[in-house]
Amino acid sequence: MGDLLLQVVQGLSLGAVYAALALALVLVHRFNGIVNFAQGELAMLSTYVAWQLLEAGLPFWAALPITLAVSVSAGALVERVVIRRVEGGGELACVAVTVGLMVLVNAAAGLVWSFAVRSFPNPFPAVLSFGSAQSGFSALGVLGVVAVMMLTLHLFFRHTGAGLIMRAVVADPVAARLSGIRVGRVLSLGWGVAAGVGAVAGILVAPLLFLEPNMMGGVLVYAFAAAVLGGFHDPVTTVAAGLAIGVAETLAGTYVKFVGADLKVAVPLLVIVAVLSLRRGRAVVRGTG
Amino acid sequence: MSGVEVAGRTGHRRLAVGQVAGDRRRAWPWPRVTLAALAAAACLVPFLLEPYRVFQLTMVLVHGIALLGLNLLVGHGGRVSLGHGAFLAVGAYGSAIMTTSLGVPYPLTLPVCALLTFGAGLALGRPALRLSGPYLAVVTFAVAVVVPLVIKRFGTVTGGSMGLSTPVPAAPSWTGLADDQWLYLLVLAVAVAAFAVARNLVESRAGRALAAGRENPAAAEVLGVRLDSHRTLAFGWSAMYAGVAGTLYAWVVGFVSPDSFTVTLSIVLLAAVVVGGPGSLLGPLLGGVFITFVPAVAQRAGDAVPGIVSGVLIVVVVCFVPTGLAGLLRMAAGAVTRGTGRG
Amino acid sequence: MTLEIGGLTVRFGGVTALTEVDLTVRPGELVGLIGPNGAGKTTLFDCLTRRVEPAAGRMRFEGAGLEGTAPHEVAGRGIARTFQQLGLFSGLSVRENVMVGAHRHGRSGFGAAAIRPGRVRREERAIRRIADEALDRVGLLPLADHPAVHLPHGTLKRVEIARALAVRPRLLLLDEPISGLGHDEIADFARLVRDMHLTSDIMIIVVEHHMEFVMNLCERIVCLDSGRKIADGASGRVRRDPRVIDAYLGVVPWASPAGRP
Amino acid sequence: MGEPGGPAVTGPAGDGPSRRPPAGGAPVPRPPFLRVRNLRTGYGPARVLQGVDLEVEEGEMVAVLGQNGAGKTTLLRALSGLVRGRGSVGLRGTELLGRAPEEIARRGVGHVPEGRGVFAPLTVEENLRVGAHLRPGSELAEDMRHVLTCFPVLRAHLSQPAGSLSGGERQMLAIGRALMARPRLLLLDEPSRGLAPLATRRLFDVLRAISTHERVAMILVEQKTQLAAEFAARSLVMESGRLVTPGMAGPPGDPSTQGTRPWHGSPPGPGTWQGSGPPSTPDVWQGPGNPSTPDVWQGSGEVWQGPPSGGRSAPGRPRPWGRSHG
Amino acid sequence: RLTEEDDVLPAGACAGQQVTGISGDAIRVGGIYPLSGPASAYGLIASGARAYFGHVNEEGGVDGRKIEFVVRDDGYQPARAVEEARRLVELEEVFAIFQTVGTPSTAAVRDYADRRRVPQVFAATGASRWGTDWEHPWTIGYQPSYVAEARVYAQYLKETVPTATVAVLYQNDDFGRDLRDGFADAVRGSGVRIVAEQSYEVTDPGVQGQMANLAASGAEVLLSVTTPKFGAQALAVDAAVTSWNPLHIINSVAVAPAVMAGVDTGKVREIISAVYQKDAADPEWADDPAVAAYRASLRRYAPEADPAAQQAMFGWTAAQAFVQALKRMECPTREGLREAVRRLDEVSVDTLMPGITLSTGPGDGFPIESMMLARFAEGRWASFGEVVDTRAVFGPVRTAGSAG
Ligand SMILES: Nc1ncnc2c1ncn2[C@@H]1O[C@H](COP(=O)(O)OP(=O)(O)OP(=O)(O)O)[C@@H](O)[C@H]1O
Ligand SMILES: Nc1ncnc2c1ncn2[C@@H]1O[C@H](COP(=O)(O)OP(=O)(O)OP(=O)(O)O)[C@@H](O)[C@H]1O
Ligand SMILES: [Mg+2]
Ligand SMILES: [Mg+2]
Repeated sequence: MGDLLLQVVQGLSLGAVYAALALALVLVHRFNGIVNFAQGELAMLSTYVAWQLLEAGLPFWAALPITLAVSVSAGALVERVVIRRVEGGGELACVAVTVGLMVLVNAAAGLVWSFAVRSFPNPFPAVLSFGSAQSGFSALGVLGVVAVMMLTLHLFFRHTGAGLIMRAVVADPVAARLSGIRVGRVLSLGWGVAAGVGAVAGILVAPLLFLEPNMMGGVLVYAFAAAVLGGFHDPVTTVAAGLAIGVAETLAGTYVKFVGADLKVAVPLLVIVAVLSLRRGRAVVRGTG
Repeated sequence: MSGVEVAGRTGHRRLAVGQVAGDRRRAWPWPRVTLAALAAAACLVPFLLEPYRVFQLTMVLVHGIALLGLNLLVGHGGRVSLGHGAFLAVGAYGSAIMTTSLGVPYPLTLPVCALLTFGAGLALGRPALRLSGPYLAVVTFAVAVVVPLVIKRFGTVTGGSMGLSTPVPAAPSWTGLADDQWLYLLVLAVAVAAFAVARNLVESRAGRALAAGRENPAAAEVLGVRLDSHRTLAFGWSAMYAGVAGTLYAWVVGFVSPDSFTVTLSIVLLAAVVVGGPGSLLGPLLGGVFITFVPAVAQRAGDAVPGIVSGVLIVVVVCFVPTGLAGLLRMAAGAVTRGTGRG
Repeated sequence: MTLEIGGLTVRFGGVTALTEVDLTVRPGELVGLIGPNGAGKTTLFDCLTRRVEPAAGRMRFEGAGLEGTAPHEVAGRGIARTFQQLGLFSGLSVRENVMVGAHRHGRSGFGAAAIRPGRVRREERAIRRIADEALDRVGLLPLADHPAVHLPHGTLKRVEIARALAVRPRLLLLDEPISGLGHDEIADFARLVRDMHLTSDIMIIVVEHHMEFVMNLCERIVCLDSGRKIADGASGRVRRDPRVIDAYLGVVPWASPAGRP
Repeated sequence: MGEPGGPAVTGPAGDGPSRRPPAGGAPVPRPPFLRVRNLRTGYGPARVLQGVDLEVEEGEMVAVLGQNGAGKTTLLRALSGLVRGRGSVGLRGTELLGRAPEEIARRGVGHVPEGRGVFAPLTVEENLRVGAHLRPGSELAEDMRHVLTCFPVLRAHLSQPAGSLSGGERQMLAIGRALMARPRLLLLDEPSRGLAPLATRRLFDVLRAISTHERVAMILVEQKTQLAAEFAARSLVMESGRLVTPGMAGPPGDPSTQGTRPWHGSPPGPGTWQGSGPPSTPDVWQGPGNPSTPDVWQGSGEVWQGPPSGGRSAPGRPRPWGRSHG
Repeated sequence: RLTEEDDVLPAGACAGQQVTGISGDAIRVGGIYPLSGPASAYGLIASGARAYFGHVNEEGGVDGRKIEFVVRDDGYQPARAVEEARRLVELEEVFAIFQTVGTPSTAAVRDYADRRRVPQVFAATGASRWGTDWEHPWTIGYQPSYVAEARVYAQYLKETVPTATVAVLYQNDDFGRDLRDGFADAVRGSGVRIVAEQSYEVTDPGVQGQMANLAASGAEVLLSVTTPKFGAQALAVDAAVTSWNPLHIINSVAVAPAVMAGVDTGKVREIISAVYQKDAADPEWADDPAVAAYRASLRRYAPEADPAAQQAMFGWTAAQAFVQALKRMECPTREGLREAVRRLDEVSVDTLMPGITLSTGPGDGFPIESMMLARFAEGRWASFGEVVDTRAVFGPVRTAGSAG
């Protein structure tokens, strides 16, 4: 029983990290209507910034806000310089440009920081007793941070006019401009905030997975799964899905013998496919466009 | 009478050639001459260049074939697939297993693998194409992630992560060619056929219907286009192209392993379609050049540079030349023609 | 060989867009369909082209029910339409757009197209001929290779009409075909429609808010209001129908010929 | 830059500045509300506008007419910043050119574009709320009520996604959304397109009321020339990339003028719209000074006569349509 | 036909042998490394090797020949490795391919090297197949095979904890399987038992789940067959889970200074690994002239590389071994090199642990087969015990896939 609990706790802490990155994906999708394949790499970049600050001798809680500020502005900058140009250029352009960014950022990080594995300090107390199972990974701390982000976003989407503005921007950027919406700011803000959330995800994940330029590659797959389950829309469902995937993945390795460890990654992906094929509700848009 | 005159009369100002995708206006007045010259050059190349260059060009063609297929789906069908590396893997492994374990002569593996991947494409295409936009990208991405794992999982057949070595086809002695030259000519023949078929498809009723479904599904349907079957078939054909490319890849490289077909490959393929020019016929070839030469050339500048160069190139092309290198070429051709006072 | 619609009812959630609409159109008839905004005209077209599933009622075209027809089979039955908002394929050239319209005149699929035997080539030529004829009819042949984007609105509308003509329909549904057209073009278009109407047995239903156009062109006019048919008859009668005036026209267009030369 | 590029046009409301005393009593005459000087723009190599000059006063409604593809839409797009132009566009003295569309919108320019950009997935009510997002929240309810009285049709569809509206409803929503922002200058691209006659009339009534009571300046592109002529204070014609006053080249309705075929070829008479029937709203349908020329649309006969020839098509230019079907 | 363009010696004892890429004053050597992509951490090997070749050239080269080292990137993709190998051989006309990294790339290049008869020397992979594959004489490995390493651990356990229960965490590829299987073979018949196994994929984000599962077994020993990132994760989990405190054996591939620095090793019972080369980060070798030379050269020729990194040291040491082999060539030809690397006789290299030498011979294709155990304590690895010569203890390695 204790083993099961231990596994669940491990699964939750990993799942929380997936959820955090998934939240960033959801944000970009809601603000800009695109799926950002570079999200993981941007998060990785932010984590390196934090690492660099820590190396320079800053205390963790001082490095964190600086990192966030840098990430948010970097995200906004990327949007302004790159994404802006493909806005409305179709899905292929959007996918391609974020894929290009992914390749670029990964290589650049490798150039600057090399591909050596580095350890990253854990902001939370290392050991927590959790029932009969004891676990580090500060599972609770990670969960707490993710929960706070989720609630903030939830309230933001639900109870501010910003949600409406964002939907308008995604629906038709040109018409939104003509309504006086500063579309550029909304889009930049989306990328900025998403980069910030991604940075938090990176900082949470780095103590667990260790820091290296390819750190987020694996996480991204699971984050996609979580975001898809959340319909790229709702923060609460997304986080729930992320946690569920984390736990399911951990348990599947043990309890589903056929799956085994090799094909474990296939589990969330099968879930994506299943969910997507079940949910095929079409938007009620008439006309021909 | 010239179009310009009409344009003037009806108040139309004409777009410059190459500015939008799908522009079929002729920009180059000497297509036949150019084509003949190109064909001659392509056939002469193996006898003029060093074997390594021949090999590189062979790889360009192999990638070009895969991209032709992906372009059929992405450029013409308007559906984003991040999973075509998986079909490449199926083709390559199919050929490798057939030649090594079953002793099938290598030329036979080509049609068999083509059929195999066509079937796989249809099977995957049916459910996948119901998904819209980014979801399809995510699902195909998932496929690309899973396939190498599946290959490893069935190690008894596939050689697991160690991969499989396959014999490189030797030139028949009557030809008097070196193996490299033979392979090049073989791949060239397949590529030409693939190109011709792709052109035929695109300029056929089915190809137009596919593009129509991309641009405006509702209108296409009203005009009698069966969207589902067209899209599924397009997926099948594009998978088949990838499978053929995979088979040729196994011949040329002589070794297959799961590490050759990671997600990165799928991503690079998609990027190459975009860089080459989605929806054009020349694009895939330019994309093949991009895949093959950018890493090789950019390495000279430094270790991590290839990644940076490819990334920057993708971003720049998408942002500034949405019609890709092929569009750029068309615009240049248009400029040349105008410069020489024709057209 | 007629189009018969009986008791057609369409609901969207709680909204009833069409209520028990009956309509019969005979070959060679040119019917104007009018009605206030939101009356259900486009919805009626959507039903006929199987884009909307009616809640009740039947639709028969040339003796066979339309209900079981899949959306992509509608063109094959000889029905073509244009869209109220432009529905062009903007990534294709003007000619290709129209060639997609002639889609139903071919049979070859991917397999045949790939190897392109003589049969396919002949078919392609036939389709191209049909398309070029249609383009010629609307005077767009010189622009055939231009991409169907960034052309003036009126030109694009003509492309769409050419595309519908390329279907060679027996029932042509035109949804506001002249909106956004200049006056000349309206006249030219009217001539085109009239010509088609006079020279063939094609049934045409035109939705338009341009009263002169409709009244002059169509002998028969049907008026919908809030999903119900409120008038159906000769144009002269319908335009004096008080219900039509009330709901739609506001005033009677040239009700009295007295002041005319 | 000089103005040889085109005739400087001063409309009937050109003396507008005198209506209000200049602020601070300075002797400098107030600049017109909107002043466009030598506006040039195009797409890539294609030059569309080649030096447009235009002045519009507050509360004035100016109609822009012109041939298909003449660049009317482009003019509006340039004014609202959707395409980049050169020259100058001054709104109450501030230069608009070079500003982003959203900034221009925030300066009180509303644009109802040709493509009817409604936010398809949003409901009608949400669309309207987006339109009013710059306005104080306290006035939202009132503005909403106002717009819904202008377009009562929308009331029944408030919670319906805008994408599922009928064409005309969408059109009204687009205009309604622009009104929600209480613009000072309203750019309307064929507002009557797709509207039923009654709705068209109501729309123009509304526009007139807004322009006179709230002193909103309007530039409207119309194909229905006579309608425009009746409501607008002035009508201008877009011709080879410039705006010309039809009166200068020849009086409206005079078919003798060459080269402006859509305008002059159109039946300027309101008789087509308004018979001698119920003279309920003669002011609406009959612009002052517009002689009725009801010969164009013969309501009685079934023969399509078409507009009088000569003015419509310049000699030697084949008409694109219906040539073989005389 | 293939060698028609290659230069061959016309006469003498070595007549007919290939001399492409070697001249009186220079040798061109090519290397293929994953400088980009997922395994790019191994790119550091190239830096180490480059530094050593620079060092050698400075001292006059090998028998008067300067070494030109051409490095190409394969991104850890076998197909690109083949492409780059062809480039090196056909375009750059190198004398030999010194090092390919990783089993897949090495396997992909092997057939080509065989066809072209180009030596593919000291491939950086511990797969046991290189040493037992007599069909491809042109390819040879370098480091102790994974099987050998597994034997060292097995031997240690058999001696110290004869009834140990072992949990194995391994990477699901040839590397992980080779080591795991070697270990299972070596403990067969003894009291040491494997009670739990978990594998992970290189693409997995982390091994937390696997570790939780292994913890459930309560095994006394954890054998972590991992690469640095995952090894570090496993250590971190071990440190954090207080309810399970196994003896933590971490294979040599996973050991990296940055990794060890970040782990709260005080919470892990005991960390053991096997070593065969000197650790530049270890104060024990601070005054060692060999290590000092390494540091100095690295700073000079590959300033971007961290001297403490194992990989750099690995490259340096392997390059040194390569130079030794070059010196031992009887004919200055490709064939001569092939013979030389297959006839190493207790060749010593100064950055290997004292007592460890390179030997090959007929029936022995493994240059290094001895290792030492080391324990991690107080921030450094301290070797202990004797050098274990696995060939002497267990006999020659036999792998299922090999022909010999
Ligand atoms: N999916 C839907 N959900 C709810 N209501 C809908 C839907 N589709 C159409 N409607 C409503 O049905 C009514 C009929 O629409 P329709 O498009 O047929 O009108 P129309 O006669 O073509 O009007 P117009 O002249 O403005 O184009 C409209 O009020 C519209 O809002
Ligand atoms: N995005 C574009 N790219 C290139 N050319 C364009 C673009 N948009 C419009 N044009 C061209 O610019 C010219 C002017 O177009 P515009 O839409 O302004 O005309 P218009 O007067 O509004 O015509 P309409 O009556 O069709 O609305 C046309 O010839 C058109 O082909
Ligand atoms: Mg309608
Ligand atoms: Mg326009």
